[in-house]
This record gives sequence, C-alpha cells and structure tokens, in this order.
Amino acid sequence: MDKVIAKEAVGALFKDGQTVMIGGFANHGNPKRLIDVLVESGARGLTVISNDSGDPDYTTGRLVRSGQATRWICSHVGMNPEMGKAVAEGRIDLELNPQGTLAERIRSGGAGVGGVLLRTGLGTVIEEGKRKIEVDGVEYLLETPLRADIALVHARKADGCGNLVYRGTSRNFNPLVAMAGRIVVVEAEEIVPIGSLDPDEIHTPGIFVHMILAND
Amino acid sequence: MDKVIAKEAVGALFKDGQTVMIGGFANHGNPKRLIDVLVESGARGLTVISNDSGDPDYTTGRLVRSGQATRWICSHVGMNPEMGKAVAEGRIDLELNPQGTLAERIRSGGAGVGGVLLRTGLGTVIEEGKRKIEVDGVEYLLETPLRADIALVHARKADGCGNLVYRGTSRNFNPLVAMAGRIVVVEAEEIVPIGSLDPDEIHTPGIFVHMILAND
Amino acid sequence: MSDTKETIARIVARFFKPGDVVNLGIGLPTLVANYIEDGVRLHTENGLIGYGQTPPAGQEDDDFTGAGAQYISVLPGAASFDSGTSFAIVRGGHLAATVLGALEVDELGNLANWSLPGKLVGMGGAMDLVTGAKRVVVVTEHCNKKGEPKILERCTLPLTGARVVTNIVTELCVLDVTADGLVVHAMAKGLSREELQAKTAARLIFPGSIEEIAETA
Amino acid sequence: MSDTKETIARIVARFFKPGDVVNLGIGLPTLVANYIEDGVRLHTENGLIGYGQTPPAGQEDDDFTGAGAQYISVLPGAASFDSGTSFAIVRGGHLAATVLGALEVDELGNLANWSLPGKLVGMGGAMDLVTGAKRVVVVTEHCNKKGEPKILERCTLPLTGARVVTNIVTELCVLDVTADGLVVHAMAKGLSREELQAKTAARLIFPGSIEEIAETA
Repeated sequence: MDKVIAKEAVGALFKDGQTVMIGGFANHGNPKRLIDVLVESGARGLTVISNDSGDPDYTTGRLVRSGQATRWICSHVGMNPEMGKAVAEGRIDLELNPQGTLAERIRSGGAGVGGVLLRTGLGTVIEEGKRKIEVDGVEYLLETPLRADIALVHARKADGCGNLVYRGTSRNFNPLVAMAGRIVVVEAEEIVPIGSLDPDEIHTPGIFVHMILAND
Repeated sequence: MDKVIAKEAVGALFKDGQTVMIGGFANHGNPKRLIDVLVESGARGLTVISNDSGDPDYTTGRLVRSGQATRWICSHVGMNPEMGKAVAEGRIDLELNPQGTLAERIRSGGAGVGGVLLRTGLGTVIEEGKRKIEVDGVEYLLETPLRADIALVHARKADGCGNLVYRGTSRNFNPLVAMAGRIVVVEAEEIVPIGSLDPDEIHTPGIFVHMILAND
Repeated sequence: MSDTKETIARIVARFFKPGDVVNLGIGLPTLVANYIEDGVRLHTENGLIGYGQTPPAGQEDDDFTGAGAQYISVLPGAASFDSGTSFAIVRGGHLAATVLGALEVDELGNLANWSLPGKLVGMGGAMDLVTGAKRVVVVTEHCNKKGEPKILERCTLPLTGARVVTNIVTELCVLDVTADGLVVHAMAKGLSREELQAKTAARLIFPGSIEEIAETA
Repeated sequence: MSDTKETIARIVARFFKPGDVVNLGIGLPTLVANYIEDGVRLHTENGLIGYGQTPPAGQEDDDFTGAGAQYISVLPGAASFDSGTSFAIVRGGHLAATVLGALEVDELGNLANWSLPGKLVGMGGAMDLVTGAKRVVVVTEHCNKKGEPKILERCTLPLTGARVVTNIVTELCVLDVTADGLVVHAMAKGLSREELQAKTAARLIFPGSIEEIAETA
C-alpha cells in the first residue's frame, strides 16, 4: 500500500515523446523536485501541460531552456521570454488556452468527461478549429479533455495511501493534474503516517495517486 | 456580511412553481430543518432535484407525501413506495438520471458549463431524447446543466461568510447543490465565528452561499 | 444457499490485489468485503474510500454511511469527497473494479440489474459504475428462484449498460466475457460441461484448460 | 499620472457593495483594492477569496500569492480552492464583477487586452473572467502614451471577449456599454462634451443627466 518511492525509480518513468502535466501557478506550488528529476532524466520531445511556462530559471521554465519540451499547452507564457523565442524559432509548438478552459479540460480528462461546452473564447481566436454546438439557442465551444502519461503534483502533506492536502494558493492546478495522469507522481513537503489525516481534510483522495517521491 | 437569517425569512423565499435542489443521500446529510420550512411554506407545483426521494416520512420524501412536488429529477426512488404510487397516478413527473450524470449536470449548472459529454447510459433507456455527439470516433450523450431557484444545503459548520465544512459521507451532493442555486440556503449544525475556519479546510467557499438558517 | 453466496464472494475477492480500489454493490457483492486482502480498499459512491466492517453497536455515526444507508466504519487512510468527485473517480476509470448483482446478464456483456416491470426503483450509480470501472464483475446465483438461467443470449429487461461486463461469477462457474462470447475460466468441482451448459441460456466456450472453483476459492 | 490612476480606482471601488466578490486584474485594477468598502471581498483566480493588502516585510508566505505572483495577506473568512473551482466561480456567474485593463475597448463592448503584435504572453484567466463575471468593468487611461484614443469604434487587436464589457472607466469619464452604444454616465469636472468626444474614437451618447466625476469619487 505504501506509495513512497525513491528518486531513481521516478527518473526511470520518463521517456521521450511523453505528455507530462505539471501543477503550479506562476512559480508557486510547482513540484520543483520532480521537475529536477525530469530535467535530469533527459527525456525529450515532451508535450507539457501546465498553467504557465514559469520563469526561465525556475519550475516549468527549465523545460523550455533544456530543450526537452517541443509542445506546450498552457494559458500564459509572459514570465518566460525564452518561451517566446522558442515559439518564434519553431522549437516549441504552443497552444494557448483560457485558464478556466484549461482547468476544465484537465478535469474532464480525469473525470471521464468526453467534452465540455463553454462560452469562453467565443468571438475570439480561441474559436479557431473548434466545433460549435448550440444548446437551447445558445452557442458554445466544444472543449475536449486533456490527459497525460505522467502528472507531477506538489502537495503540502501526503500519506502513504496517496491522500493529499494542499496549502493556500499553492493548491491551484495540482488537484486537477492529479486526476488526469495515467501515472501520478507527488512530491510532498511532509509525508505523514497513514491514519493521521482526517478524511474530511483530504483534498485529493489517494486513488488518484500512484507514487510519492521519498523525502531525503 | 453576515448571512445568518431567521426561519421566517427563509419560509418567505418559497413560491409555487419553483425548482428546488436539495442535498443529501438516502436520508443522510439532508437539510432536514430547511425541508421542514419548505413543507410549512405550502409552496406547490415544485420541481425537486435531489439524489433520491428519501423515505416517505423523512427528508425529501416528505415533499412526495405533502403533494408539493409535481416534478422530480433524481437517480433513485426505491426507498419511497409513495413515489412509485404518485408517478403511477400521474401526480409526479419523474425523470431518472444515472447518479454520476445527475452530479455532473448539477456541477455544470453551477460552474457555467453549457453541457457535458458522457458515455454513461449509452445503449440504455437513458439515451432516449438525448443528442449524441461523436468526438474522435467515440460516441457520447450530451447532458445539459441543471440549476435551481433555491438550493437547500446541510453542512457541519458554517461561518457568517457562508464558508462551509461538511463531515464524512454527509457531504455527498451538498457541495454541488450549493453551486447551482440562484439562492442558496444552508443549515449548519454549528455556526462558527468568521475567521475560525482555516482557508484550506473549507469545502464550499462562501461566495456560493446566500443565506444561513439561524440555529435556535 | 448462504454457502453458495459465500463461495461466490470468496472467488471474487481473489480478483483483487493490494492497492486496488473496488466498489461493491448492495446485496451479494457486499459479502466480498469479508474476503478481500488487506490493502484492497473499498469505494462507496456517496463519497468515501477506505471503509471497513459494520461498526460495533453504539459506535454508529450518521456521518459515515454506505450507499445502502448502512453504517460503515472508517479505516486508517480513508478519504471523503463529494458526489461529483465520487463519480469523477467512477467514470474516469480510476476504480480497479465494480462488483454488481444481476437480474439478467448476457453473452455480449450486457447487464440488466436496475429495473423490473411494475417496480419503480431507479438506477442510482449502477450505470456510471459499469461505464467507468476498469473491470465489471457480475455476481449472481447461476439460476433464479424458479431454476431458470440468468445468463442469457440477450437480456430482456432494461439495460444497466451495454457491452460492459468483463466477468461473471456464479456458484457454478467463472466466465470471462470476450469478443467471441462467454469463455469458461473455472467450474465447480464435479460439474460436467453439459450440466453447466444446460443451466445457461447462452453458448459457453470451453477452452482447453479450465480451473476448478474449489481450487480457485 | 498616479493621481489619474487613483481617481479611476476610487470611482470603480464605489461600484461595489458589501457581500460582492470581485476579481481585480493586474496593474491599474489592483489599485481598486485600496478603496473598496469593508465586506467587498476579492477573488484571485489562482484559488482564494478574501485576500487583503500586501503583507508586511518578513510575513510573506509562499503559499499565499496572487495571480501576479505577488504576496497577499489572508483576511478572516478567506477560503482557498483549486483552479477548477476557481473558474467554476468565474464562469458560473458568481462574481459580482471583474475589473480589467485594456489595450483597446470598443462601442460594442469588445475588449482587447491580452495580445500585442510581436509579444507572446497568453490570455491567462482574462477570457474566462470577461465571459463569466456579472459585470465587466474596463479601467484604462483614456488615451495611450502617444495620446491616441483607446476607446474605439472597433478593436483592431485580438479580442479577449466579444460584447462582454459592461462599463468603461477612465480619468475623464464613466461609460455604460448599452445596446445603443456608449452612454456617458459621468464626466470629469470642467471637461466639455466636445473635448471628451474628440479624445474618443467611438460615438458617445450624452444623456440628459450626466454626473460629475469629482462628485462620484
């Protein structure tokens, strides 16, 4: 039952061409240690799904600089000038999504929802290439689910079952990403004994979580 | 800012012909005191949206016996033989939904989602009258959002801002219902001072809640 | 009779390994809980993973009940959640399996277990469970009380799900539902192939090697 | 210049009453926080309602930041949540208003504020906010740094939202976006209608009664 595993075992998960989802928002609440492991793994040709592309030196931004990401689905890249350059030079294929649409697409991927109808982006470039569906005379865009081969999550606390508790705005995309990975790997500031979390304080039930990176 | 109001003010909210959503599951976690107020109000011709129709004597089942409900959207009526009779006699128009579809439709109503694509019920009577939409070669049913004029919620704790904490399996449909009412009214076992809840232990942020029934 | 049900429960319990999360339906499926290995965890669709036995008298808690409104105990590592998350778990393919009873089940993997003529009940979470769980295990006594087969060529009652069942377990056999039809995986000791086929209203496929239920259980 | 922005912030703050929950964009909109009444609560799309001023030095907490990655303080009654719930709040119409800056805004209520040629940024949550909030208030200096109007007949840059803006507030005027066009609700003291129209590249509608901004603020 205990899902805690060593760093080496996490590193071995990453392969060229994978889709990797990463929690966090504007360099807060990102799984920094797992990103370290991903960078060290050297896996290339990655599709990254995350809220933003971080700073060049920090968090998700490292995957721009390292050249490991070749496709990126996110809502914001403004903190990372290297992303602009990589996109301009054709090294990264960037797909921008409205932030709430991105969140809902990830949730859909995890929740067995085949698509959601949203009004966000109607009449903007977001429409391009998307199906429009009318319900009761109102027009919506059909937004499709997102899943990942591996999802990387940062939590405040984890128990050995994979139950997670987040803190403050570091929660952000982490609980969504935790639902949508075929393999979900967590780093937690603290790994607590099974039974020490109240069932009602748990934000992410352990069923979604496959592995927890051991703390040193 | 304080959303706590007297029972009389809650009673005055109910009008003939309204749609009322009610939290709870199989007589657990239902807002029993608010249902008392609804029964006392005498409002008729109601559409009720809830997981089930309870026992005849308890919780939502009282609205079958009282004759106040004329339409009901739920997933299960097996605990309430009076519902079967009312449906057979044409006094209640019953729409059965798979439980997860019901949950997702209520969430959609609250979350500004115009519809969701679900595979649940394909090849069954649930298909009848529904649009089928194909995405990447897979067929889905288009399920539409549910909203209510008034949503009735049971919580373990509430603060004056309307922030809610639930306990155990009494949570069930309550957080969903709390998102989807144009007016959301809560009964709480305990009303606690603003500032006494940790931001991370709150299950329903107060923005969704309009009124809290005063405890005696 | 009770032995029959216990046999079925014991067979099914061996399908699951530690780390699996399983949803057990009401009735016969509930008995499976008595035989699962430590580390197999149980999901109840009203919003909890990690429940255990019925609590001792006096320790019942109205805030911890199962989908059948029965009291449950809460094991270490349990997590509670709302109905939306509960069915995100179900539909999203996160459950290793659901174990459900049947009124009828057929060789295409169709299941009918929610609707009988003249009785209004509702499907509850059954349609979601059969659509989402990785493995859909139907447990049923092989024949109904009149001695008629419950395993059919085609279901006649309203379906819970179309082509969803992966395994059928009765006191007489364990069947795998495959693209070719119902393959006999295990049979009760001493039962002949002809006897089993005679009690089944769908064509059974008997492969070279078939386990004995006595050994399996 | 700073005075101009403070004037705008003061006007907008008066739009909101206790109980309202409002999302303030980055930049000029952030200043509105300094003037809102007690009981108006602030939403940040990365997952919190109920934040206050920048915390004093030494009390910053990396787990409590705003959408612009700035440190925030947490007021009594604050609630945190994930990005899914955050945008359920936004899209579901639960916010009383969003206050956003503009590159361009036009007489149809179209807003362009996320994309400039040659600069890759991304829309973040802006498209969701303009689609979902009950009231979409655009705050902007009336003209850009070159003195050119930012309020146009039609936006030329990529839109954030089509026909979404409900109000425009500049240092010179408060405009209501209506089916008829841009109606002048308030004007800066001493400004003539002709002067205001000259600085605006869309036709303004001047009703009988127009408030003075000095009085409004």
